[in-house]
Amino acid sequence: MNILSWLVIIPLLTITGILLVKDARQTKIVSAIGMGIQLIVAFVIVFMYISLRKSGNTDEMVLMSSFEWFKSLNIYYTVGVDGISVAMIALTAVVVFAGIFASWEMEDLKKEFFISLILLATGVFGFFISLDLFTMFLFYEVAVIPMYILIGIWGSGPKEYSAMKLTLMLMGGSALLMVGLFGIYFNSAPDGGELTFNILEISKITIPIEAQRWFFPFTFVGFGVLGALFPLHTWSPDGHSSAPTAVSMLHAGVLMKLGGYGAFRVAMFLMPEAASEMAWIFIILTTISVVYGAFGAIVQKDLKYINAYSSVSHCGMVLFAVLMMNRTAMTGAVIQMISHGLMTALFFALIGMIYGRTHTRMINEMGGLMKVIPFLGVAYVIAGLASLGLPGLSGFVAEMNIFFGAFEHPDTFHRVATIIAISSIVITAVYILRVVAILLLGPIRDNHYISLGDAKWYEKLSLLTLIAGIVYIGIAPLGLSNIIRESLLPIIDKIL
Amino acid sequence: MNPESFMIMRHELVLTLAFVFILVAEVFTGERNKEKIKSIAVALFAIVTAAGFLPAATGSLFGGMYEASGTTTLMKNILNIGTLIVLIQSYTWLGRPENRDRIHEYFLLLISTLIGMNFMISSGHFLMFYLGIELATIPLAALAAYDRYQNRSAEAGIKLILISTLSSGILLFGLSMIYGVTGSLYFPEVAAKLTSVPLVIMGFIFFFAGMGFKMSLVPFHLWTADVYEGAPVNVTSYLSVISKGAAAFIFIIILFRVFPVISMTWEKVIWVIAVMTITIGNLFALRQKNMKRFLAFSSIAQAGFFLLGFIGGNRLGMTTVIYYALIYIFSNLAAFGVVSVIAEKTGKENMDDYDGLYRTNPGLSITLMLAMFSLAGIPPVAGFFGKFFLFVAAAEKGFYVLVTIAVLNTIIALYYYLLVVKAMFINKSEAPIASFRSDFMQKLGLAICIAGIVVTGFASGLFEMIRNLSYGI
Amino acid sequence: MIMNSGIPLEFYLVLATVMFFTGIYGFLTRRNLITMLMSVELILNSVNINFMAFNRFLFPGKLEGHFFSLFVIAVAAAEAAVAIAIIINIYRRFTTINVEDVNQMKY
Amino acid sequence: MTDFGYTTWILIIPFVTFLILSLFGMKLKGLPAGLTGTVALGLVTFLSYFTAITYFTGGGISGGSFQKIVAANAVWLNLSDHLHIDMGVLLDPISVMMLVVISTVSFMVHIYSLGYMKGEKGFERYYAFLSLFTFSMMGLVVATNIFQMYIFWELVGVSSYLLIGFYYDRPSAVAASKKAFIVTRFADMGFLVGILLLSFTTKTFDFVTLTDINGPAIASKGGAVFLGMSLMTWSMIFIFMGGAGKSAMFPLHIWLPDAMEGPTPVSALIHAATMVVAGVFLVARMFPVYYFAAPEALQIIAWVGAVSSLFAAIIALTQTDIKRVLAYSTISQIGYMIFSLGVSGYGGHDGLGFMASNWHLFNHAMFKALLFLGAGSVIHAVHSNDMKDMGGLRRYMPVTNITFLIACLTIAGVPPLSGFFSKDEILTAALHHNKILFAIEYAVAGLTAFYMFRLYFSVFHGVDRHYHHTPHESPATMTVPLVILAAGSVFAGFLPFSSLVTSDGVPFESHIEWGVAIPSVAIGLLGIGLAWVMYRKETTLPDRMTSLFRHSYKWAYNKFYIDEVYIFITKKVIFRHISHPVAWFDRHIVDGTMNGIAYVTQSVSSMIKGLQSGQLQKYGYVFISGVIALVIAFIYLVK
Repeated sequence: MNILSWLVIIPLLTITGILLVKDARQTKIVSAIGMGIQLIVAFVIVFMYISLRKSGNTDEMVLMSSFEWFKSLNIYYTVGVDGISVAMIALTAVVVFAGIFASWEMEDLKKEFFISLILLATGVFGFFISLDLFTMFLFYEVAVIPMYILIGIWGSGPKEYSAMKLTLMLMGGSALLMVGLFGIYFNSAPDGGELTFNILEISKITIPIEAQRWFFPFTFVGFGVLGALFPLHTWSPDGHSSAPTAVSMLHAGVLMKLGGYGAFRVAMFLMPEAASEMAWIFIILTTISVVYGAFGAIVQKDLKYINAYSSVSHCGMVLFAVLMMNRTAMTGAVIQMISHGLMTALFFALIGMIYGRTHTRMINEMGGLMKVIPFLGVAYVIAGLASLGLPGLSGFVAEMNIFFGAFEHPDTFHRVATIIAISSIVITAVYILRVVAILLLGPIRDNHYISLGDAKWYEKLSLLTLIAGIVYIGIAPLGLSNIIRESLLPIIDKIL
Repeated sequence: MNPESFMIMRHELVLTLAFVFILVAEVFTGERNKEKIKSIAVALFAIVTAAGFLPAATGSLFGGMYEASGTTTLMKNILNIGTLIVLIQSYTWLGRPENRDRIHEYFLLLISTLIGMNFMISSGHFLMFYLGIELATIPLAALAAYDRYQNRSAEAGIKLILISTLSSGILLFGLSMIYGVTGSLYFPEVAAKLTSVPLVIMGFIFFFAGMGFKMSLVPFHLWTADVYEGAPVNVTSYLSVISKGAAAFIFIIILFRVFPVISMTWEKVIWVIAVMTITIGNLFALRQKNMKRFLAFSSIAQAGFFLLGFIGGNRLGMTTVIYYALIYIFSNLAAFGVVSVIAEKTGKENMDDYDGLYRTNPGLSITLMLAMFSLAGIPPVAGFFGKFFLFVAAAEKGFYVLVTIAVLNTIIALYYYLLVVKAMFINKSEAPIASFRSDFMQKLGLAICIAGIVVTGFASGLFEMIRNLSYGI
Repeated sequence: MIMNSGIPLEFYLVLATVMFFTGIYGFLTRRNLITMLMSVELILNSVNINFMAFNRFLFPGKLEGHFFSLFVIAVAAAEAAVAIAIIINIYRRFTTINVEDVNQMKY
Repeated sequence: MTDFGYTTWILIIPFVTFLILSLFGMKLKGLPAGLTGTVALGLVTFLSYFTAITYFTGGGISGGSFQKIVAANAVWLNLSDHLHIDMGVLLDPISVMMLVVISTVSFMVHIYSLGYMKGEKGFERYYAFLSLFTFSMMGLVVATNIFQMYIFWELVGVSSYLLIGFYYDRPSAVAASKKAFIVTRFADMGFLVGILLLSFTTKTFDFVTLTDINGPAIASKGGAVFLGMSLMTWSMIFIFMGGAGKSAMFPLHIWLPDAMEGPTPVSALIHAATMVVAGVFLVARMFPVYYFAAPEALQIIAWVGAVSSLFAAIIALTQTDIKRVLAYSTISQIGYMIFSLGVSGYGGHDGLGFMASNWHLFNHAMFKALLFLGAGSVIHAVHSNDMKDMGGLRRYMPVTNITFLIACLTIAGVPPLSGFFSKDEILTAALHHNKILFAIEYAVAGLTAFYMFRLYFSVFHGVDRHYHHTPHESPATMTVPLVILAAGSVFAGFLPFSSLVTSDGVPFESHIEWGVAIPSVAIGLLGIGLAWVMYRKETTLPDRMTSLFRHSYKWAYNKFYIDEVYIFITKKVIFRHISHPVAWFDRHIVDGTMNGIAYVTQSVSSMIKGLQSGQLQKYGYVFISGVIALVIAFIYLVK
């Protein structure tokens, strides 16, 4: 069996395992082992990919395998990876692994929780390995729907409202996406021949421009909803604030990346002409996202809201970069996805852990926590610094690629947009430091907090996994960025 | 015409035999053994269903009034499977004391409607079609009124029978116009002589209204909710899947075979009706509290989705209609199965009663959740595949606006399906439905449905098989 | 052809149409379930007239219309039987056969 | 030329130290952690000196001039096909000089802190941050390309943030660190935009290519014209914005006085001697580009420097917090350096300003670090920052007193101390360039002498205050660095700077311009004299002066209300008029629309419920109407 398919099979086996075991403790262990193996497999794939490339393999996609599914519609289960998907897979594996440990102490309905969580992960993995639009879409929805249950059952606050809103908005996005996919499918053979959902095959032809004009917005907005495209981002603050820790981690960490990934792998890649025609509309929207999210974050009081708005801003940056349609910016987009995935997961993990101790997420009810929970505090500062784009941490690498890529466009429109986007790094600094200052620094606000315990081993494991990723990308980005740049080549060739 | 040629109508014959067998068995069963009839009948029907899969002859009988093809056999088999599940699900309910002395009636009425549907599907002439449709409808009214001592059941019965006669009157009036223009009632001849004149269009619309009643399309749907709510749960499930499925089958056959000439017209009619059906069905379903009524409106919306397969007049459309019907049978029967089990044990039918169900009855909750996801079209369960392909079928002919409206409607649909999931999984309840054990037949019924929901989607072979048996205009 | 001097087809059709709409009017306005049933019969009979007239005037060589009418009559009888049975049950349960009172289920 | 590959260790050692201290600092507890840091830094200092000596004594000379030597370089990130970010070590006179400055001051501070920070909670954290800072600062000065510089630029920013906020349970420290980071971050945004514009115009980040006067960058003269200036000029202005932020030039200076909330040795290292001169270093590094391709930008730089130096000097007159006086003095002195670059020419004696600026940077590092460390010693003794709580300390703290006095004399430009020489060269360069600017700087020299001696006399002379316990001289770990730095301040003036650090690498001879020197010494002495009169003894003279200049005093005392302007912009404009509305808009308009859609759907659902009336005849009515409507629609309307 193709190693990529294991990425889907292992989670399913893990779920089966969870169904078979008896108590909560075993559930945890099975989940951890399953996702540990998944992590290993993901990295094996990364190394396989690298060695394949080293050995001179220049195929657009490697490790491909394909078998027929719905023959008459020419639907295949086709998997394959390039550098971008490999990177996303590694990210997902890391975040899921961290997520399992971040929810180590989940109490209510533990089995169900882990099953839903891993099901979500299955969808995400499947999405990233799919080369067939049908299976891609299928996995996309598989990834979205467990969110409802996860937030609804284990969430907090107005969880039912948030869960419903999130699910409906995301599914609304996927509904639009579906129409877009139909448009692509039925225009995938303009010169006769068989219609196909296969991305690689569609990329070889040019979809008629009239069709592109119709279906590019559907596809892009469809994915954009998940990528928190203004003004369709409002599920994000509510959803994230209500979701339990691991779910926020996975959702902001990897699920939102499906939007960005899809936006360029499908919308931009297959319909580049319409994309370049309409890019300006979406550039305006994403620029608004970037700045607006950041400004929105400044005045929030709930930690999760801050981070949710911050995600709007950062994910807006991803789409912004994708729309710039050049290699540098797109490299930045991918790195930004990974970077944001790691750091936002880190943020949400930390917020969950802090909440678990203080039972509040309101920053003005906390203060001086650095003294009592230094490990969490330092991790929070690291996440914050990554978020505001400090060199040496992942966010910087991504942002620089994005800004320089965006600036390659010589016209005023793109440049003004870029400079507006750049201003977000200052605003980001403002809200990050504001939170750090209020939450962690200063005198201890409440005497209850003096006796709080610092991170437990599983929490540390979860956090360190994520921090390791952030620091690795931040310090030695060359390997990652080269993998991505090289994989972007066919995409760029197609787009230009 | 030799005796072997009657084997062409094997499905109907076998059903008739079963019908007679049950009738006779009832006569010869003693008062104390009446209960046994249900076992016999279910077993018998299982055999009938299995027999349906034996290689079947194709051809036509009675000078073309009756036609059997691979397509019709497939449709009949699908209906058989659905009916079998309904019977299995009814098993426990039939054991109730007030039903004891008329168990056989249930089976007889049900099987006769099925015979009617089979004839309807196999008809090659409007007379056969009319007889089939009446045979499929009139006993249903009796079934709807089966709970003699329930006001609601009686009300359901009268509403069904009166609207149904009205609709058949209208349908026939339409047919008479078509007859007036073409001078024939044989499908091929009508198709050949049909022209796009106003009288034909008027006739078609009258005919459409009659079929719209059977499929409960808006605005001919208003009986649906009341009848579904009033009728016994198992009858409702039969009504909502088998009766509706059969109507969809014959409707698509007639559209494709008889009315291709005026396809430009019926595309538009269907476009309008589909939008109305999906939207109105969804809007009503939003506010329902009674599970049966809720499922009624949901099934109205689902009927609208069927129309997406009709509209293109393409082979893919027919394929997906049949495929989706199968999936819909499993999904809806799973939903009704759970509702029936709970109604059986506790007498509760309201959504609020389901609060916190997962904590007490996880199995039922998961089944219902899968059913809801399947109806909503959420992967990886089968409903996703069915809906996706229906949309593909409509998109193939360029009905993108319709598809867009439909997909946006799926969001509303998702909302109310999730309300059920929410009730079971998320809502807390002071007094949840107590934990109970379902009996074997209930479990069996649900298990078949779950297997269907899970497997049908992935089974591409099934889809291909259906496609091979389908045709377009 | 046969009855050139007799009543033309249009007259039959008009009669049928009038009957049809009378039936519908009755169905929509009569409050008594039995009367409603009768109205439906009126509709069905208008259909019969249509079939007969078309057959007789336009396609005299074949008998499809006539046979169809016969079947419609038979089926209508069956329908009426079931309907009346249910109406009787209604009367038992509701002690009325006024259609407006039979509205326990709505919205 | 010599192989300078070993210079990478100058970066690696502090980084490794940082890692060790931050990961295992908890285990090292206290002194061992400090010693680890100090020893490592000793090593770095040794390497730096070794490098400097090798470089200046021949290792860096080729063809009679000092060359730019790329000692190490590796690609760190590919941005596009022609742009790549490298990490490496570039040695040229200014970077080598900076290595010496940084390592010296940093080493002194390391030693000093062993005493000063003894027993503080977070001692190991402190040393970890110091190592991080040293690493970043070293990386900044040896950067081979402007992007590497930007990276380390950000890193010094964060080290500064961490160190200012070292006492993180003090709200004032937290606020100060936040302010410092955000203000410099804002400036860095300009830097980044500048780099973007620059790289777009020149297609390179590399300093060697950029500053090559025959190279493509300068030759292009900078692309399209925008608002009357070339793209290159704009980019250089933006880049200078970054420099101005870090060097606390007006109007981006507001963070520096607040940054004094950090531990005093940190102020000495970061906010006096090294990090804050990064802006000067940046302009010096890009000097050929400024000079040849963006002369307008250089003009702006000169004015910004001059205004800042005057402005800060005036404020310094009125402050009473010892560290704040020093902070404003730092702004003023950096203004000097920046100004000096602004008025410099290029090549040979024309580049006098360039040379003077760097020389002053060097001297300033010594004496300002000395001043801060001395102030730290004082604060350590009296546990207060306020000059009003000090007086007569010369009797208790002889070493501190002497070294502090030397530093004050140096900054006042009294010959033959180092400050005299560099200040003289700056004024000479200014005189040749622009008379108005010269006048300003001349006045500033006098003001400087005055406020420094105001400080000195109030602290070490005058009457004793009521001390909680008798002040005593600091331990040797603190006094030894003072003495060493004092020696540096005294003798640095005798370095042959003009034959080492010049604008084009070619050595030249510089002479003291007596026509400038004598008046400047005179005005310095005048300032000292005034201070003597006013502050040596407790008199009412200062109060009378104050009331005489009541209004201007108030303005200066309140730092010309610049802080208030910033607060207005952040609190009122950004928070109240942008962020709150954005948040409101998001909740109520954008989200409201989404909820509104749901609400409308629900309402429509309720509105049409009457359709399902339960009345059989109504159903029939709808049925028939539907049929008729369809018939009408499709026979008459739709053809």
